[in-house]
Amino acid sequence: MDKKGFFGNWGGAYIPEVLYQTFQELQKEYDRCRQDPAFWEEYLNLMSTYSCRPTPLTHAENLSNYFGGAQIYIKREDLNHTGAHKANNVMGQGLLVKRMGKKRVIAETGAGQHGMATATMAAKFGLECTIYMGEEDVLRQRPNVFWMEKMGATVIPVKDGSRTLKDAINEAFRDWVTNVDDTHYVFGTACGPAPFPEMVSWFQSIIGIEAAEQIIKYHGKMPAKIYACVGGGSNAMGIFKRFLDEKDVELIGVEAGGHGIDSGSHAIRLNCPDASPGVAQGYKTMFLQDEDGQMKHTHSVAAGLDYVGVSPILSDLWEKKQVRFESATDNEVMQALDLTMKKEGIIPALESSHAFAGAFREVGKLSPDDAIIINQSGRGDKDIFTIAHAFADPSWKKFIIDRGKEYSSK
Amino acid sequence: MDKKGFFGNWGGAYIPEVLYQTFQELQKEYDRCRQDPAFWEEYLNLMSTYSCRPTPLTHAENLSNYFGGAQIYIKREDLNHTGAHKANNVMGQGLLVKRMGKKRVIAETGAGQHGMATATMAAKFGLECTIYMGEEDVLRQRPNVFWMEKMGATVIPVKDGSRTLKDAINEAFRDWVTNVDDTHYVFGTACGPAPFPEMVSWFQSIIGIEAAEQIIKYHGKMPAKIYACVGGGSNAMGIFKRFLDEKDVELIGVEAGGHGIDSGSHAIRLNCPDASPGVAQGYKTMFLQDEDGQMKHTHSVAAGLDYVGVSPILSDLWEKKQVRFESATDNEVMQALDLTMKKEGIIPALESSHAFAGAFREVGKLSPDDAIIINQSGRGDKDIFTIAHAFADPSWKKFIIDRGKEYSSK
Amino acid sequence: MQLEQQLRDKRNEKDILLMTHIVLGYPSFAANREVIRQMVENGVDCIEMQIPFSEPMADGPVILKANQDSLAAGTKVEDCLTFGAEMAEKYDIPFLYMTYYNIIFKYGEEDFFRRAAEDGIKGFIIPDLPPEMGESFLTLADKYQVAPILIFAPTSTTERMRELAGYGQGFIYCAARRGVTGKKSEFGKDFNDYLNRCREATSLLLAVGFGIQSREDIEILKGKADMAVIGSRTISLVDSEGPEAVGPFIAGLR
Amino acid sequence: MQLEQQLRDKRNEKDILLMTHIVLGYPSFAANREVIRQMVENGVDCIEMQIPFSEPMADGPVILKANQDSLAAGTKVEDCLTFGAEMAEKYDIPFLYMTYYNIIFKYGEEDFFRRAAEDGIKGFIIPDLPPEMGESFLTLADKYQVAPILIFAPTSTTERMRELAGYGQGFIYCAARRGVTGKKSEFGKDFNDYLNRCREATSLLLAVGFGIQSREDIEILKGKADMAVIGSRTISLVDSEGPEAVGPFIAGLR
Ligand SMILES: Cc1ncc(COP(=O)(O)O)c(C=O)c1O
Ligand SMILES: Cc1ncc(COP(=O)(O)O)c(C=O)c1O
Repeated sequence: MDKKGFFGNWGGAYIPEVLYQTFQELQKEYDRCRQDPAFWEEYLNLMSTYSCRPTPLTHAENLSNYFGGAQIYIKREDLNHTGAHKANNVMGQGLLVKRMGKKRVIAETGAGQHGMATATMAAKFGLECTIYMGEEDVLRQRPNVFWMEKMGATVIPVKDGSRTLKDAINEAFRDWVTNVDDTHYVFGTACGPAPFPEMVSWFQSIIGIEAAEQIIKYHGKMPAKIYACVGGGSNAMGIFKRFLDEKDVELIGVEAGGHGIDSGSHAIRLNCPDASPGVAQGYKTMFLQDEDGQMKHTHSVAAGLDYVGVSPILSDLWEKKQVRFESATDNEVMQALDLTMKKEGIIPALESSHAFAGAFREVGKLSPDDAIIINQSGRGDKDIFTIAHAFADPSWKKFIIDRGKEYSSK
Repeated sequence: MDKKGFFGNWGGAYIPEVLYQTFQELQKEYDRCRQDPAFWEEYLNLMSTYSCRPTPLTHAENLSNYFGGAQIYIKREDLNHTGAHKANNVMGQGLLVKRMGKKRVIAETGAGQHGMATATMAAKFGLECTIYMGEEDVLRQRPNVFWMEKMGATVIPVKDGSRTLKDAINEAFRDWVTNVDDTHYVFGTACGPAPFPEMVSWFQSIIGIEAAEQIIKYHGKMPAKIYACVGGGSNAMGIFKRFLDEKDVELIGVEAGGHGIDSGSHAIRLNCPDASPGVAQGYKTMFLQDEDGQMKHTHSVAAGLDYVGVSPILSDLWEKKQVRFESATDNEVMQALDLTMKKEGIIPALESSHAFAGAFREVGKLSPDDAIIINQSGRGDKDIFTIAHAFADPSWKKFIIDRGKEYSSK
Repeated sequence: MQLEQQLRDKRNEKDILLMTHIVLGYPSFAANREVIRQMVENGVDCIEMQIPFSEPMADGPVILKANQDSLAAGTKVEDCLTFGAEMAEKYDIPFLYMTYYNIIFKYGEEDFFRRAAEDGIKGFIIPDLPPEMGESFLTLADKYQVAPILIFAPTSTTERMRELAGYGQGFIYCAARRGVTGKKSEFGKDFNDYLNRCREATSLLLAVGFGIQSREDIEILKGKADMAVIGSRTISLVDSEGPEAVGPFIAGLR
Repeated sequence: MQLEQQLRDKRNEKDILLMTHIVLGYPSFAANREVIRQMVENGVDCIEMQIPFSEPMADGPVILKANQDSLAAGTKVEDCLTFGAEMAEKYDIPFLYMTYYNIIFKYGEEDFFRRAAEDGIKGFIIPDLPPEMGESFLTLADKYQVAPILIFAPTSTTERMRELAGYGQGFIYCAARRGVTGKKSEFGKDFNDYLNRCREATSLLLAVGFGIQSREDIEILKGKADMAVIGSRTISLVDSEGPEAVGPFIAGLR
């Protein structure tokens, strides 16, 4: 990151003046933390006692045999407290908030995972908490809303725009500019104004640091390829960062192909004619926008990937060809999820299933002496309403119908 | 355990003759495993790469301050793969099954956690899998059924008797006596015929072994008290075992008080006039039974505690006063759950919340220099249907009604 | 007279004996009474009366349901014992109790033996009580001269059969196959080998049960076993055609 | 004539100037036309025309909705520019564009400046473009003589205000409070201290916006600020009473 918050041509901090001081303070505190080894120690300690770090690296023997190519290893961020990598970032920012003495946190959430993680952190650190969530996502992810509320957070459904993640971000910014003095905005991914992209990636880098040690221990050498799904880009940056300088490790980001790249109904921001450079939500990156610069509607079966922008760091790595980008359609993703459940007894989140789908396409071409790592950013059991729906499971439907009737009749 | 499988007056193996050989082989294999340090190594390795062991011990600072008594530590079995301690037992038995060369596993399940864990293990080990689940529990725990099926297991709703855990166990035994040659019955708790109580406790003892190390590391000395909920008794045995010889550590098992000990609607097997010694489901223990020896109906808000029997090892420890038994009512449990979510951002399973409720009652009387450990046997987000229902959450109800209508109209 | 002797005497007269099974209190004690009358009148040699238990883990769907319905109708152990005494008094064939161990354990083992002996019951079949768990049970069986009927299974090794035979009295109950009561069994080569092994392991009479349903089945058993056991079949028959169908059915079996 | 000079001249004649705000294409360009006519006829001194953007993160509910409805009705940037040119041509007061940076960035920064300059637009207000991010923007503003209007916030330190003032031209837009457009502001002691700090930091004219809604509000600003900005209030007015209500409202403000 340069002094203005750019990564090559991307990034920056396009923020309203009212936030200027707050960003100065945030940047200063963040710089202090980065220079203070005790901070990282405190972070590691928190993550290993409150969450489950280091998370395991699982050798997926059955899948490896099934494809007959490289050895497949799965980095198990699903085993984090609250069920996804989002906890890494949130807990880190929680420590920052404590240092800055703020009393309230706000956050946007798409899949609900980041909202869950933030509500959790707020409960643990005794902070007030408000979560903004697109109305459509509130519907898709009702269970998460229930838990956030139970943990004491206020969840506000956002009814503007496409009623998904980007609108929740706008609304969170509106809150922040209003309550800037006592409030910290816990940005949920490696996007937004600097220093968020770098800071979030820093907290998430724990994933790759662990994975590097683990793959050497189990496999004896660096992996050939690493796959991660890319929504905002935080889990991808988290696992990629440590490997950026490893020449022989190819890094692959998998975006949400939705109904297909030609359908106009997807969330592919890189390698896609529907996307172009833009500035929104406080930063410059590749956005899905029209020729006027208006943001487009996006679609993915995975709420957490259903977003118009992408980490400026990833746009930079894309431009510099340090990371390859692919996409997987909703259908491919459901198939990859199904296979992973049946073969390994592991339920990746729909978001993470994109990384699996991307990897499954290619792994057969590698040698059994090679290894690949798939970053399982979260667990899928949170997605029961979406997954059971997508599989059109009849007994699930009957169960819901019956429950609904029971509630209606009272 | 004596040669006949007894712990004091309790236990044994009251099995049909057709299973005799199988139990001989099981016992032999189990003995071999216990004597083979490589087996435990393999087990630890599996649990640390596929699940998330060692699971953390979390210092619950907010709860500790709230009660103003001992330091509360929470052993985080909820962070296991599949979300509960059940994985420990199941993965261990999976390794045994591999050694015995059987191709099929069956299991009973109440809360669905043991079924989930078994279906998971079967997927991972490439085994055929059938899960027996009381029809009432199928209704209470539909999401678990969905996932078990997705992982390739066949889930059979049991419509006999009280349609809960004990009936699922009977039905699993009926399957086993029929398919004894190629099938292993993965018993889910520290009950059933010998060697199950001891074997399950052995696999679960990993909890207490870790907890002992962790509490010394964080707190500098042994805890004053340890709390665990008691359904069949496996998570309790798991954390207690290591501490049985520590004279200054008091061990407390918390049973399901349901609507109260005088209501006839509970699952209190120890210290309760409704219970007496009996022999059923293959072992001798304290059962909730009538004067004729017929098993009574039980009730708990937590499906996993809703069981007529209890580990014979715990009956023995109860009789010898090495473990104290308490109970918590459904209401107390919901309150403890609520408080834990709000104060710590942690969602214990309804089962585990019994241990919290038991601890909360007493912790204020201890000194802040003391520590207690609560075994959080599982995570509560699986229980969304039960918990949201129990809290009578209006937006949850609306959500379900709307979904139900949507499904009905198609 | 002891159970074994009683049966041996009968066996000397017939090429195969018949044992039948009822679940007490199902569909009612009145029906039980009628069914037993018809059984005895049609030449049944021995009757096992199952005292219902809430957890009949070794029973299949038919008997399981009968257990549950009987209990749901309010059947008590005391009712069963009173009825058992009445039958033993009334008819000249041996009556046995079949039940799960908890019923006896909870009643008080010695009290239960004393009562059964006084009431003229000749033996107990307890499918969930292997001899290893039945030390006091076996001692009391001796003391009260009530035969402990032990069970052989196709999975039992010859060595194990010898061991079981050492504890058993009255006769040996050979389960025709793996599994629970009620399903049809196959009587092929494996079955014959199994019965041969049973025969070699003990000099006690051999009863064969589990899935015996017809005259043909019983025909096959002749010369191989001493007694055929009809279980679920009569319960289903009473369910579908009423108690009066039992007599003709039994009469047609041999 | 440059924006600053134009406004200073007017300021010499009035004790406070009035700037109003409209969202282009909302509820329609026809309505915009009528509203602007009434504004100009009733003495408004400067008008900021907001080019709608899909992500108006600094705007409150009223303007947010106006942005979204305008876009939903099909408003294009080109339509806005054509309309802006028409207004600047027709009326003798200065017109500004208010929008978010992406609109300019995506159009092509230099093309956008050239076009606006040609069309007679006097300045730009871009709430998400702090000077640190606007190097090329500020250079082009100089080149094309379109004033970059910078924003002071109550959270800005005096040092920061000086820095901003160094980049700003035309006037300084002082946000009356934290938060987004549309809500009422308090004009207490803190507000006065804030305006004093603004005054000390720059010799540019000071406009005050955010929550100015009435004659009373404007009365309070007299002597403290040079220009009052009416934003959401007129949009709400048009929504509820139609464009014809704007004239009387403006007329009653001073
Ligand atoms: C499980 C999971 N994976 C991935 C993502 C995508 O975010 P990111 O690209 O920042 O990792 C989300 C977002 O909510 C998520 O919940
Ligand atoms: C989370 C959880 N805790 C506790 C139990 C009770 O079982 P046990 O007493 O064997 O630990 C269950 C049983 O399903 C469970 O799912």
